[in-house]
Amino acid sequence: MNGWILAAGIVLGGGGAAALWGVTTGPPARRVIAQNLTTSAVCPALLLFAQGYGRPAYVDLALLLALLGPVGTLVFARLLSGEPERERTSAWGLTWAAAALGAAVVVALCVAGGPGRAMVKLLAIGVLLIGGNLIASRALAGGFQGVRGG
Amino acid sequence: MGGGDVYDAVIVVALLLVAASATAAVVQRDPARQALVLSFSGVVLATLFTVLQAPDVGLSQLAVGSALTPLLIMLSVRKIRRRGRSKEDTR
Amino acid sequence: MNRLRLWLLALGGAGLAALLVAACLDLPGFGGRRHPYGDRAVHASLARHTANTIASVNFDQRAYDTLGEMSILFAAVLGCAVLLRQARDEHRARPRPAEVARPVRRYALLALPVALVTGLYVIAHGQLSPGGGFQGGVVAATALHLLYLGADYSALERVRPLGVHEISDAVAVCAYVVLGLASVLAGTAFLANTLLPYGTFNTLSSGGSVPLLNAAVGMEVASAVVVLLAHFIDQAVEIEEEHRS
Amino acid sequence: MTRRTAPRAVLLAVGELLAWWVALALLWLVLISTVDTLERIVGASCAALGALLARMGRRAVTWR
Repeated sequence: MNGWILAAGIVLGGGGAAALWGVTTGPPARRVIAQNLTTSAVCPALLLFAQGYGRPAYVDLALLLALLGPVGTLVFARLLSGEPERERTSAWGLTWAAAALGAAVVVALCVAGGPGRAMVKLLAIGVLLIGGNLIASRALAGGFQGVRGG
Repeated sequence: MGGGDVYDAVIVVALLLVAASATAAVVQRDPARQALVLSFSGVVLATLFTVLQAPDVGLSQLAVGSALTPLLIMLSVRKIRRRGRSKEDTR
Repeated sequence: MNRLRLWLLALGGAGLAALLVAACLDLPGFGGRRHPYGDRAVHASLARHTANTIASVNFDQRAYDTLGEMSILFAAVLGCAVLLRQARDEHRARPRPAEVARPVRRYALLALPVALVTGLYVIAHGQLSPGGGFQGGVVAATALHLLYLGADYSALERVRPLGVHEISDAVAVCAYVVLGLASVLAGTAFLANTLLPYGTFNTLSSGGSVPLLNAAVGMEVASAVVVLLAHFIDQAVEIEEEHRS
Repeated sequence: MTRRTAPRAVLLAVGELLAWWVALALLWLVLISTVDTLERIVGASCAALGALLARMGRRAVTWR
């Protein structure tokens, strides 16, 4: 009974379903927030898979997602800002919850993995993930005032 | 849930998510919102590849689907919207 | 008329479904033990000290197909460049510089070098861990465009000279072909991995010509994506049509 | 002795490049699994490239 794979499945299933519901329904501003939360839900799942399958090479996937996920959200925040209605629904509660999930998973994996370069890599991915998501939600909450020319 | 079932259960979860997000992408008509759903389905597809032990393909999907595809789609949407707006001004 | 098309689609779909079901019935079991191609590919990859079998298949056993893939990307970007060029009745309007929140700009300036180094890491370790020229090239190209997201398009244009990227795109494709010709000159087959020593397993210099081909493809994909995005952003942000009054 | 080639400006520029280079070289060391001389050489050159781009990016954004 591989606990890591089970945890990864729960995080993937729960986070993925919630993000899918968020991306497909509701006002555009909230959809972009759901897209932002997809990164902070799936990246810990990928880290757990890397630990569960016993293949440290899979950590590169989580590294790439932690790096490019927020970039994708910045693309939407920048180029979607042409929407007519401008109410700013910034779900800071959800963002902090997602950041906490990422931090918890990274800490658990560091404890399981033990000290060493792999742990530093995990911490780097954690910093990239949480920092990127906070910046992306900051951008969504009005980071691009009046970007007409682009 | 036996020991080996977890690996299959995770594959089923990933498959369901990919199927649901792909359907949502097809159903969605507005290109800007479709780009959002496409970005989500790209990430979930990369997870499915990882679960099926194909990390190289998953890495390609992540590299292209997370930032490049949304950028291309949104730039095209902006170009069409700008042309539309300039047409209304001149009329 | 629409109804006829729907019927045609239904007919074609039904035929396709029937064939698919028939084909799936005698597929080997999912996750079985017998993989004739897999065993041979892994054996050839390990014989040439390439840790990542996919990289060995991509750049060693089927390097000729990768030459095709690379020229497809090259032709696609060439097509986009021709289609999206500035027409006679269009003029370039310099967009107003955008105001971006300070933390977002700082993040973009911070993530820019990190993403570039990560992209180069993915290219360099193509034959060791998952990754390779294609994936790393896209990451490196996306890194450059953090400047457009973090600041505005004029900042990106200052950092990214378009001519250099077009030339490096062509140079990379030629480098790939020249590497192939090198083995022809040495008397073996085109793109055969017999020239360079295979090095010790699981190190950066292992795999003979695989890392070199990886680097050539990485450079080609990075500059091709930069050129592609340059033409898309030009059209979306700068080029405007003359207003026919 | 224009503003850009004053010794202080050159020192600042070299300092910034060096700081970025050290940070990115450390990042490279963290990313790779086995460390040997060739990895260090490739890592050092990639970190130098990254440092150059970081500086060009900062100057491109702040130059108005």
